[in-house]
Amino acid sequence: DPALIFDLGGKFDKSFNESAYEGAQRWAKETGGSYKELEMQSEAQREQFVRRMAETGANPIVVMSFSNIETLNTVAPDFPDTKFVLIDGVVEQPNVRSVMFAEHEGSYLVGMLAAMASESNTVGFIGGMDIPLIRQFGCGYAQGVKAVIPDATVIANMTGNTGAAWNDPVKGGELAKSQISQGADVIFAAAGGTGMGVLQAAADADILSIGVDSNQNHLHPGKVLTSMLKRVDNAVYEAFKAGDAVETGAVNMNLAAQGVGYALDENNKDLISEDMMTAVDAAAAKIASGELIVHDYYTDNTCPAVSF
Amino acid sequence: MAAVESSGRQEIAAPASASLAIELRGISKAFGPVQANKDISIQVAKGSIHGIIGENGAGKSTLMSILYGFYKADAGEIYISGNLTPIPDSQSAIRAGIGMVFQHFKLVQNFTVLENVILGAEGGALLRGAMAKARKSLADLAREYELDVDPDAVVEDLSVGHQQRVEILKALYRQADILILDEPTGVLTPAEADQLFRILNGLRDQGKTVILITHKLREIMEITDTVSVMRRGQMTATVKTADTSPEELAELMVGRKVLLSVEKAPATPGEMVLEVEGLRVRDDAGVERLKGVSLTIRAGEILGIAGVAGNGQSELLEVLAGIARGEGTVRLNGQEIALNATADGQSRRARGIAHVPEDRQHLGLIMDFSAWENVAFGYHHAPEYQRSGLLMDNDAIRADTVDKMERYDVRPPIPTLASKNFSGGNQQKLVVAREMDRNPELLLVGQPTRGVDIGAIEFIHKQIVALRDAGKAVLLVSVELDEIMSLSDRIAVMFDGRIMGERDPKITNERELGLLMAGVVK
Amino acid sequence: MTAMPKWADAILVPLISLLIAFIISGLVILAIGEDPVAAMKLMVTGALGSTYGWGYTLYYATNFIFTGLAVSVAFQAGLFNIGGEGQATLGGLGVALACLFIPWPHWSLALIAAVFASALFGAAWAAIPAYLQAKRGSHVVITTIMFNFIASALLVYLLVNVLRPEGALDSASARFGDAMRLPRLNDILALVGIPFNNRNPANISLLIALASCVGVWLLMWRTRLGYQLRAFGKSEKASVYAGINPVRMTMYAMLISGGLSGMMAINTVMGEAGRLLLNSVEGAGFIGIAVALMGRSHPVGVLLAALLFGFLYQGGAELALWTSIPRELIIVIQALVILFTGALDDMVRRPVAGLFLLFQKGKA
Amino acid sequence: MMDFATLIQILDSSIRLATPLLFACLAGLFSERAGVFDIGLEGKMLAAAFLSGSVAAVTGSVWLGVLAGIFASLLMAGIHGLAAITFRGNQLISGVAINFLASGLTVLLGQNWFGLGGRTPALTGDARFGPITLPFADVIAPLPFIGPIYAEMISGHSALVYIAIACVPASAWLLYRTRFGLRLRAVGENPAAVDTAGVSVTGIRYAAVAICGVLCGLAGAYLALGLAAGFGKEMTAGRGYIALAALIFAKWRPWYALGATLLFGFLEAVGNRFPSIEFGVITLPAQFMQALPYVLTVVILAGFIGKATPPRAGGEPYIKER
Ligand SMILES: Nc1ncnc2c1ncn2[C@@H]1O[C@H](COP(=O)(O)OP(=O)(O)OP(=O)(O)O)[C@@H](O)[C@H]1O
Ligand SMILES: Nc1ncnc2c1ncn2[C@@H]1O[C@H](COP(=O)(O)OP(=O)(O)OP(=O)(O)O)[C@@H](O)[C@H]1O
Ligand SMILES: [Mg+2]
Ligand SMILES: [Mg+2]
Repeated sequence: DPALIFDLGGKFDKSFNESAYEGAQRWAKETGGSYKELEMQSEAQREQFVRRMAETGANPIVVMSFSNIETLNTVAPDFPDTKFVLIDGVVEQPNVRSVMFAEHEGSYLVGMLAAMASESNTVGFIGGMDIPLIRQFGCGYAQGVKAVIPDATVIANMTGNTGAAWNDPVKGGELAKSQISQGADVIFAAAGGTGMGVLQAAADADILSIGVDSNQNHLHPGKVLTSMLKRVDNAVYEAFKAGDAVETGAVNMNLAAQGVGYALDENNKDLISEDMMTAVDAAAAKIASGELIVHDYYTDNTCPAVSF
Repeated sequence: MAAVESSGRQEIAAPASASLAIELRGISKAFGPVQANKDISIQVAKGSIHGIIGENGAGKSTLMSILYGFYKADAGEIYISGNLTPIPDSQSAIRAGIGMVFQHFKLVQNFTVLENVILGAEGGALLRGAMAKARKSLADLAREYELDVDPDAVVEDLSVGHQQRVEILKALYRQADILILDEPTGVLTPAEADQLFRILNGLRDQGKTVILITHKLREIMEITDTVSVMRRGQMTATVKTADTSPEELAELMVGRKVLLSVEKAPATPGEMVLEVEGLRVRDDAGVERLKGVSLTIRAGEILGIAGVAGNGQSELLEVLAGIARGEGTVRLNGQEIALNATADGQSRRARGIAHVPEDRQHLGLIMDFSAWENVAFGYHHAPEYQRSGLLMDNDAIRADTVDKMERYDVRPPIPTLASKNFSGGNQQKLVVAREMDRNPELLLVGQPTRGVDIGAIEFIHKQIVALRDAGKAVLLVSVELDEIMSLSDRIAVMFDGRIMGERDPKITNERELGLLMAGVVK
Repeated sequence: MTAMPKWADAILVPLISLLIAFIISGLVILAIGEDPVAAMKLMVTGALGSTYGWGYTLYYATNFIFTGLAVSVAFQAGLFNIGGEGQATLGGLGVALACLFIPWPHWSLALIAAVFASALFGAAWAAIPAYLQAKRGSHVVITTIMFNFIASALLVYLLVNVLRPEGALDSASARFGDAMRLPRLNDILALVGIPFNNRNPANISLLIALASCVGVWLLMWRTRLGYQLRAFGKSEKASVYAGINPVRMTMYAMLISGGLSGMMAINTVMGEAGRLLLNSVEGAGFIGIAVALMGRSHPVGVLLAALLFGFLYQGGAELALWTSIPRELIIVIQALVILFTGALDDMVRRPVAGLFLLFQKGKA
Repeated sequence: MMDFATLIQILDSSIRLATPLLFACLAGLFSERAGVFDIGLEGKMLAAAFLSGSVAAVTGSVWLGVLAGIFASLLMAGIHGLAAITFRGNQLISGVAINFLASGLTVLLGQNWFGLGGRTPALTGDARFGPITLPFADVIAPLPFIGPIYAEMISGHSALVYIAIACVPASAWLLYRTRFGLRLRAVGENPAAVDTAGVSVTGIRYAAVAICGVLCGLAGAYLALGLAAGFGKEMTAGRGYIALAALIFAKWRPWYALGATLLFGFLEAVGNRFPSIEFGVITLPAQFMQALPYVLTVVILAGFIGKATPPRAGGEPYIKER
């Protein structure tokens, strides 16, 4: 059986762990197969859980988060016949598939949409914690905004410095209100459970918000402009489907590979006009073809479009 | 009968004579393994003052606390005015007309007098009305019994004497017919004690009943009608006061003959030990407590400081002991002592100053420490208590404790027993043993016999005199004029942070000292 | 002062309390539709049934010993240090700096440096609240809570902006050199010929933790400083009488406490991860409060309570591995254990004492 | 740097952020004034937030939600009372246990009931608190200065905000003007005095702990039903501890509690409003700005507040016979 190991945030983190969970569920429903899953609770369990899972014979084993790069570097060589899939990180081991997502590309697209939907030329970004991954989201978003309106204002907030930063909808709501009072009329939340408060506050104030990771448009129909999709669910689904024959090596789930994108469904179709769609899809095509390059925060730890 | 009903008291016809205010039958009480009261029976006549005496730990407070419903007896019955009256809690005791002033006051320190008085007897859900009513009846009571206290004063700012008045007012406010006082004079000045006795006599004249626990036989003889003696949890005798003598009572109490007066040879003063000049001390609030005190003590001499509590004696002891800071000059054996920031208890001890503090429970001892830990308290740097470098030699301390307990008759002689489990007298002996056993150059001693039974008083007095005879200097602070008069070689009287004058105990008398203590200079 | 023998008070009562806690935990497991007996068995065999399980149990226990001792030292001195979390965070920083920037030739030298650095950094983080308490009367409970938040902000800043290797995704420092790998428990036990599983993070820090237990015991009950600290903790007023300096005692107590908290990082940062991570403390500072209080602030009690919590952590991990019981169940079990052994122990002690009294009367 | 409109917005946010702290702070005040220390405020709030969110989600009624929150918090308070009063246990341990219990149980039960990983379903409509517009808000709004203050800052909060503020004078009145308050304060200072005055120490302490439960229940309900739209795991995010700090800050007095919690709310709102500040060449990083409220708390505490003396009998069980 395949297996899925969630990272510390837990499988219901309203973020990428949950997205992985959805992918696994989809696979289980479609194939009727069963899989094993585990939630890590502490740093010391990383190696423990991956190793124990491998010992049970599970194959392939999907492991969430860059925090496990070191873990797989240690454990994978001990189980050469087991395939590991790492989400959000690169490990150079023969039996590991490393799946990276181009969050900046997807964020660029929703940034464009935000700018086009904004009437005040002021948009907001609320991240969970000031770590590189979240800056990657924010930086792509700001670039997208500036691509449409070069002198737009992007207000960026981070929620906090402790684990609570990902689980504080109250703080999320308050940050959103603060941004709204500064004129923001579209706010992108990349903050796990905290984001729920952002979306809520935006809906209450009758402005637009942008969801993250999975499609969150349905949470407040007509109030969520779109969601920046990071198709972790697809990555998990495909890995499960491929079974122990899953290909190893680095996979870049970028726009071209449809690893990232923006969500469009009946909940937000009235919010996104033809023009907006054309503009965004054109940009998407350019990015996919390599004609347009969105600055990758990881390359030099700087962001041209916004300061955090 | 109607009054009885309204107070909700439970009444069962009883055979006992109706002229008895209280009758206790077969009361027993154990605290874990300690049998504090053993099958105690006692009768107290209405309108009388009944004294109870006994050694420290004899069970006096326990018995009275049972009567007041604070503790529950394991066995026994209580009759009030001849009727069997179960008293499971203090509420029932109050309803039965009993009021009690505890040995350790039960006052809320940061409440006003008024708030303390009405607590539990507010008479309504809102305070405003209750306060106004209480203020009026308090004024009435104050007039009737000469119990003056400012109803708006905060209790922690009051002298102990005044705090006690508050306790008595509390009982009277609840219309107590029976008033229990547990060692009320332990903390009072002679004048305050006289005042208290006038009040008690007044109460008796009004038909109220008073039970008085005290260690002072003089008071027993002076004011009580009957007296009961307790020993080791049992009632050993009840006698009419008129038919007995202090000596007999003392013997009943302790089980041996006790010397009630101090025997000492005339002093032979030697070298100058302590010289104090122009000593000034301010308290935390910036109020000047010592206003230029000068005094001297020679070797082999006891200087007694008389005075009403709160006139600077405590500060004098504290600044000399290094607990408080001050200004002025203090010389010990001719060498000046620092009174500034570097002064502390350690440096004083190193120079041979020992200190038996007034407040043994909060200063002199750590109540949660075992006896042996307290024997090292303040002397934890002493070389004989060290093993090496940083390690203490606990075995040595324990051995020393056993030795001290034996020589100073501390009971029970168990070094590992927590200090809070010793009776007050024995706690005091522990402190005295620790401070006096090192032959200090100068002994500072405050209220050495407060709350201590006569057996222990005799012992402690002997030790102080012995130290003097060994050529050491002693500074004795006490509010007991008796004690000052009988122990001191010279008496200085303090009033309002100043020394009012010095007297020779052989020449002066209580009246003269009393005037000085009141600030009246002839 | 009761008729109960010492052993009953020290062993029987806690055991019964523990039993009640586990029975109620069983009911909770039953309520969410799982088999409590199987779950308990799984926890016990998983945590204590193999040297592998023991390895993890001891690894967690090591953390809790450090933070538990830290809380208890301060507590003995009458100070409630809730800042273990922040002090351990800073301790981790100290370890990381010592290991990253000095090329130690051998782990033993690195370990000595790490012990000093972690204790120093932890103590330094406790020093400000201590100073403010001693000199300004600022309540140490508030200031240490605040310093926990400030510490995590500092750590995020340093890991994201300063210590993170160029291009790394992970908010973590670089790996320490291989020379800084601490010997694992199995390496140590192999020296004396005891076979022990090698796939667990238990390492030489355990010995340092045990030594710290002995050290704290010696300190508190055998040295002058300990004597003064305890006296100060019982009564500040009386200690001034005895010439014990309150300012100094507050500083010493908090510095020692902070240092012990900081030393926890040797286990997690140097012993396990080999680099500084964003959340290497993981609430151990708070568990330390429970451990210290349950252990009655005595090193032996702290050791036992730390082992119990280590057991719960590893047993809980095994539950998560082999059942679908949510991981929060373990938190509930921890809560019940703390509640019954720590706060409701009198509920058990009273009837037990009553039984002993009856028994004695029957004999007499 | 800050114009008037910004200030109003920050103050408006301060009030919202201060409200749960204020409830919890007053809760702690009652408990600790009666001599029962309570570091379990966080757990009680969390339990209340959970059950209020759950019940509101199921019934669709915000007030039923509030009642359920109070009930959950009272249960926790009951455990604390049992441990701290009846069984004379260690009050700190009991508080720690309650925090753990709430943290575990809320997610365990939430997952069991709703299958959303511990979250409750999002609340809509009557299951949430809406803003209340105070009388004449729209009349006064256009006025300069006073208009924004009244219409934007004071008006437009949810009912619980006004209840919280009303709780301040109510608490002060209860503590200082009633028989119950007198006894409660006395129990926290010297329980023996209350006992010998013929009043049950146990009774008063349980009453205080129950009031603490009710107020914590309101705090939790406000988080789940007022500020957020439902419960999310660990959503109290340490506010119980901050409330505890505020309580010490406030020296255990109701009006000071209002000031202290408003200050904490204000500092957080300022941190939210200015995620980073540039001083010419130096830009203070986000982490610094997020830590700023905590740094300022320490500075203010050390600089201006001085020593706070807790109720003298606090933390100690009342034991007559050792
Ligand atoms: N609350 C208590 N718990 C346990 N033991 C107690 C308690 N109160 C008193 N005792 C013990 O009971 C015995 C009787 O104490 P009690 O206070 O009644 O003596 P006392 O005659 O009033 O002494 P003193 O003259 O010192 O006031 C002593 O051994 C004392 O240690
Ligand atoms: N002479 C010393 N040798 C070693 N350590 C010392 C010495 N003096 C102070 N210390 C340090 O301070 C602690 C307390 O020391 P010590 O018992 O000597 O008290 P002290 O220095 O006289 O201070 P205090 O004024 O608190 O009594 C020691 O355990 C040690 O850490
Ligand atoms: Mg007595
Ligand atoms: Mg010294």
